[in-house]
Amino acid sequence: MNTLMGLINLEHEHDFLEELTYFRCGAAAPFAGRYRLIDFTLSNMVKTRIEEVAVFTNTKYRSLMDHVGTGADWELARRHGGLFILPPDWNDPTDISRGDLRHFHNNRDYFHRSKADHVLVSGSQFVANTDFDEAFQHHLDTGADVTLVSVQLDKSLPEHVPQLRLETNEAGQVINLTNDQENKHAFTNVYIIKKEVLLRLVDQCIAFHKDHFLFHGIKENLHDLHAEYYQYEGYSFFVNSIESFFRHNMNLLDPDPYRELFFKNEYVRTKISNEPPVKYRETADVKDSLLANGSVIDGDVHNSVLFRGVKVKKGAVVKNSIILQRCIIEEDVHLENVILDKDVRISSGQTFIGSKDKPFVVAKRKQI
Amino acid sequence: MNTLMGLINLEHEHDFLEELTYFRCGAAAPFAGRYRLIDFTLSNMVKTRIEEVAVFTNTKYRSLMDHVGTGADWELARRHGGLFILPPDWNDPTDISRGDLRHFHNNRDYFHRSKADHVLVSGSQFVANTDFDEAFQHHLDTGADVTLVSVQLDKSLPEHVPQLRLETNEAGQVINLTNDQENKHAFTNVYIIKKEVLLRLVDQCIAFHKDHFLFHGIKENLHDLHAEYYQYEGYSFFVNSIESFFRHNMNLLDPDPYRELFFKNEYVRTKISNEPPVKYRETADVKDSLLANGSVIDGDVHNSVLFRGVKVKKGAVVKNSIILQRCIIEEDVHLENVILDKDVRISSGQTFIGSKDKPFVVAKRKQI
Amino acid sequence: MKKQCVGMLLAGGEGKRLGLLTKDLAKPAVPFGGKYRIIDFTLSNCSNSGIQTVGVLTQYSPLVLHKHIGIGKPWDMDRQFDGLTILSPYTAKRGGSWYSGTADAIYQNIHYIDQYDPDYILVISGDHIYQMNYDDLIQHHEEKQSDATISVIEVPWEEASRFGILNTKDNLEIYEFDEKPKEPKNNLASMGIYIFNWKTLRSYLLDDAEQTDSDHDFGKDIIPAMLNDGKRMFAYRFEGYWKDVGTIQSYWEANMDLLEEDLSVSLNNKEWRTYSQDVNYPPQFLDSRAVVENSLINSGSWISGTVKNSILFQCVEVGTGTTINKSIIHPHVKIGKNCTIERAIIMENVVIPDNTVIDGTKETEPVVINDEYVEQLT
Amino acid sequence: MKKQCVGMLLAGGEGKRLGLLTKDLAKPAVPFGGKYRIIDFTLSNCSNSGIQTVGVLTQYSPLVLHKHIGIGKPWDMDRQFDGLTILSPYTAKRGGSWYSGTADAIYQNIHYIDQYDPDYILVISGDHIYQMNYDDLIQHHEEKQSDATISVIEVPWEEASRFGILNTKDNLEIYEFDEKPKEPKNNLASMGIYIFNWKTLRSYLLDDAEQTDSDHDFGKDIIPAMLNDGKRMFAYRFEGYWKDVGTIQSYWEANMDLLEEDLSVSLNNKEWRTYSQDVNYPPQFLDSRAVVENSLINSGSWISGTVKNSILFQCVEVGTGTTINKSIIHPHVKIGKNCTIERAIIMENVVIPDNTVIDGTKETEPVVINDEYVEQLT
Repeated sequence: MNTLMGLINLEHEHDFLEELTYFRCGAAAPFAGRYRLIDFTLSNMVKTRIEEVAVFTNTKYRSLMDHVGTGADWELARRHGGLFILPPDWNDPTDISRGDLRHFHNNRDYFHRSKADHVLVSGSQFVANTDFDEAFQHHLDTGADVTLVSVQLDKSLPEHVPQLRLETNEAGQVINLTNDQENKHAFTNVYIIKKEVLLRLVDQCIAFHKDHFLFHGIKENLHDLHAEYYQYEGYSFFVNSIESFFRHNMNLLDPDPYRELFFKNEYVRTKISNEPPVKYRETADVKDSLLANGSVIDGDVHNSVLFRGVKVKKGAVVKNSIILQRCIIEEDVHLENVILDKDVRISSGQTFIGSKDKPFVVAKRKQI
Repeated sequence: MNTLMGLINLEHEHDFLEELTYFRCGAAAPFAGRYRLIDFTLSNMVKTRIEEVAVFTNTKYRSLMDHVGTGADWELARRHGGLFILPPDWNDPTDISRGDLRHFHNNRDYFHRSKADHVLVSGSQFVANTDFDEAFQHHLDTGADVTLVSVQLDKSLPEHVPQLRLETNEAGQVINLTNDQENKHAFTNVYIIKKEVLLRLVDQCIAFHKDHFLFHGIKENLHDLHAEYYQYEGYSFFVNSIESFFRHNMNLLDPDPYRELFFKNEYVRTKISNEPPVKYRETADVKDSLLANGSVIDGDVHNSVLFRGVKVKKGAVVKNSIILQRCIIEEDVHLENVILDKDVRISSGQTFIGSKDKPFVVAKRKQI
Repeated sequence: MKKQCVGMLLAGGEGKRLGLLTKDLAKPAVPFGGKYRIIDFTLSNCSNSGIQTVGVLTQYSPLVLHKHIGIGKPWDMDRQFDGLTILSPYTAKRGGSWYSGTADAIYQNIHYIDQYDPDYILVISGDHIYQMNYDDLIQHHEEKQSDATISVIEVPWEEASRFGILNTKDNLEIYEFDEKPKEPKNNLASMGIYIFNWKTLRSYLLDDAEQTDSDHDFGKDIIPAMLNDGKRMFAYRFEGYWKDVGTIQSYWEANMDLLEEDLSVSLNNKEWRTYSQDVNYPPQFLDSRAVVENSLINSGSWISGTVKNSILFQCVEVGTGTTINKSIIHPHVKIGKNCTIERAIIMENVVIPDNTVIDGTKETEPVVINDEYVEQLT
Repeated sequence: MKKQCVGMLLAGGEGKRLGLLTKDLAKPAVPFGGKYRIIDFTLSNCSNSGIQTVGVLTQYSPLVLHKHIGIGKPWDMDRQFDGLTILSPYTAKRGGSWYSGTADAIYQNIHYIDQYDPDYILVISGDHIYQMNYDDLIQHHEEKQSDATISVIEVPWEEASRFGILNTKDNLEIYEFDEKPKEPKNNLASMGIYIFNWKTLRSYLLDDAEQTDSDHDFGKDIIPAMLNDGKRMFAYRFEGYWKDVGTIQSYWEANMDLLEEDLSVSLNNKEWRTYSQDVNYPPQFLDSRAVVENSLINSGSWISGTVKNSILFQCVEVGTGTTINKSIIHPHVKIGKNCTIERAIIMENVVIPDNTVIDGTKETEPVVINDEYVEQLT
């Protein structure tokens, strides 16, 4: 059937968020007040009416499993289809596959069971709020083997360096993926591929002991494939470093990016946590900030992002900071350019100041 | 609250079923036509109205995850509570815990989040169809720290050898766990423990670098604990070897054990698979057998257990055998004392004969 | 929440001609095929066709039906905001009444449909046995740019006068609807499966509701009115097994059809599963005296006798020395020793004493056995 | 499927004294507390008390209420066989009618309760704000070996004559029920929360249904009849916050109560969560001109003005220069620039133009603003 199944392949995403990825994979990193990075990709897939999504995980996938649970909050708790977190657990002594090919090899069933004829593959570092209906329609209309989703980079940012670039011919087909930093036509690591082509390339990669499906299965075979691209025009960005993580959280404190990301399309789905509305007390002074539910504010919060259930006590000042869920900022604390991972408690009177380029990061559950 | 939470601890269960546990842990081994071993423990917990169950897995847990899915088929797909398969994935460099203590240490949250004050701990090798209401009531009435569920062994079977025995004093309290084969009062590896006691013993084990909660946390501390027992009287057995696996499957072909295990209490829950009723064709000759839905029978099936979706073609004879799901027995095959793992296809005309003590086992997906 | 297509499943029929079988049971809830209820086939069609927003319109004896459907879990329709919704006749402050016709049933639930703002409405009924991909029907509808598309099946010419016949041009455009024509011009019978553009249908429903002389029926009122206005209406030709189980004889035949090898309705089709409640009964047990041939038997059953050409539901017990032939045995029936059962339908939970003989071979229809029948025997 | 206790939640009230707020909305569906609807408090009580089989009896304007409850996912009651069931008045073949009283509502659903064969029935209503562990009530009921137990709250003596008062012995055994007594002998008011032994209640319901002069009401008919027969009936003393939001004034007060610090109904209580639909709106945005004090604001809101002593639901926009005080702003309201809003309740989706002044400080009750009100303004 001309329908899509989803694959979020995290095998080759390294732990790019320093303290924030000591205990969780990048896809599970919190973002924008109430989300995890994977929520954007997962929500985009659901908006594209994809009903089965597999996640190839590498390590530190426990918080990912906790977060997505049964998939119910993405309407993916299905009896048929649904959401499958697939950790690396295989025991076939005859298995010769390597790298992410081990996932493809050991989860071949997932692809065979589905009635879908096309697969939408994605990582977790490309952030946008969209559906891929138009990209898929382009893929179907052109009869492509694979359609790469791309963006035009209008300025150069550090996080763009590792993103591959698309080299196209006159017919608009993709003939190579390069590292040419001058080329502003960047690949998002999101692509749509015919299921039969995917399975054929997987077999080929395994036969030649390859370990990276994108590089060896797709890039090295572009000469043989009908590869199209679909350029995404909406608001989007990449998060692949602590610096880009900080900057793109802060960007959302501008009204335009906030509206672009959250109000241009259906809401981004995430885990439901039943927090009550934010409580602002008499002494609260909150400006230029994003706040998630469950927070209780007595102090000053300026130019900051507060996740769910944060307490800011009287006299405390939080500036240019990102405070993850359930942190407690006691009285008269002063924080500036700080990232607190979840469940951190800052005892009263203390001051912590980082810089915009090098925010001060505190790992989770610390009491300082 | 005087309620129970559940824990299925598979850390120290070795892969006891030879070919059947090459690719899956023992708890995920198929049993009795449509079940997996874990179904019995899980169903018993649900019958005891336990609403949150954690499973500590070691390796080869993928088929276990596939089988239990969201937990919906056990009514454990909850927004609050539910079923948690907890694979070993931890990354705390400061963690000094070992053995199953790593699970307890890294999943401490699970115990803290629950409102239950008592924990029902179990492995997967004790098979019965019951609830633990009486055992729990005994535990509450006596105010015990820990209550061990036991059985009286009326005959000696090979699978009883590794089962620990209960040494009790005049007051009926458990003072030791021994390996005394003369003692017929055997421990089932099922016990109820106060949550606070469990967490205290966990801390103690970790502090002394211990690696086995039952041996070091409970057995070594019995002198300090108020330990009671509850002797289970209903039909039950242990499956911890290929020989006991084969024998106890076959025992169910006697009407009495079949009725005792399946009709004395509510039905044992398992994964729903929407197979149609068994189709017996004109030439079918089936006697003394258990058949699960989805099977289509043209041949002879005698004294055998057929799992879901098995096809036995014309002229084929299946005797004293256990045929796992979706096997295809082509025409004129002769099988006797054989165990076929799932998705095996036996091509026409072949004969395979094992013995009762040493059944011929074929690993999954083989085509022979 | 925009939806492309919302399904409206008419499940309120009394099924009077099914006699005892529908005495306390809505027709769509009647057990069928050893494991299912009749409505499972339609619900599974929806699920397999990707139609996940379905209103089920019930009215007659809905208790068992409601319990069977529950929140729609087996069909993956247990969703918080769309999924399956049971629509019983609404009681307003000044009272309520049953739906007065198929069109009225949809009319009364316009508010339910409107909340999804669908392009199309699929109208189906819950009392036919068939396997059909409604998505093919929708695609046909879209290709023809039709206002309404009606699924039809070819029937033998000599039987055509028993059906609602659609007279079509070569391109399958419908120009006339003939309800049970004495002299049929065509042999394409309506299957009672419709796709409508919702906007179009909505206005016809509003008009029709105001007609006091209308039966508020799709076949009698809505379709003719649309034809009259020159709307684009096409037939969609369905090829495959389709059976209305309207009488005890046809109910029995349709069950027996499942024992045929070459039937296009296959319960074993992995690509088109038929979903139902599955209650975790243990595997079935055949003892040393069991003889079973050409039969379907469901889980939890215990067979010690001879079963031929029959369909046994879950947890049926058949005693030693008993012979069952050409019969349908509903769930949890216990049949004693040395009985002979021929061409019978035994209803749920009935206990048949030892040495009972039930012979339905001489009746015009198979005999239906309930508790009262058994009491009279003894 | 045996259950210890089945909850029956009466959610059919019109709530006439809530005026505009219940014009097209059942009272239990009225938005409350910045994120919730009134019924969420009772449903969360059930969920937190371990009562997972709940029949919700609806009748007046149930559409929004039904949509809000859905299949009960937020309260973990989305189960195939038990969980939450919406029980609307059933339309039988010869028509149907609304429940004629609280006892009649239960009587009409005896078949629903019977299928679970419960020991106890918990009867509650969906229009009070409180947090209560019904399990404590059941334990009290069991300890007293009671036939019926009624939850009571102490009210000031001078207000006792406005309530249904239970006169009890020292051990809390009830010997008399006084509906709005002129000279109260006691100050324990019934909260309309009952535990009954199902077998006992069932027979009283059957008797009561035959009395043509009965109001079929628990307070007026069932309780007095049971007292009359000398049944063992005890009061259970509830200590904590409990409020009937029956009028616009009390609705407004109960909302404002949530801004108090020491309230025993705490939305932030992790041990007793209040569950509701949560629609994944983004975090709220406060811009550089925002001033917010002593207020509750829900997700998706956008604040550029001043908000004091108020409760704002999801996706409310407050323009620059606007001041809101002592008000309740329902979901998706857009308030323009330079407005002044005092002591008002603004209803869902209303758009307030720039420079609007709404002052409810001089009215006896807070002013309720809907679209028509805004049209008249301009």
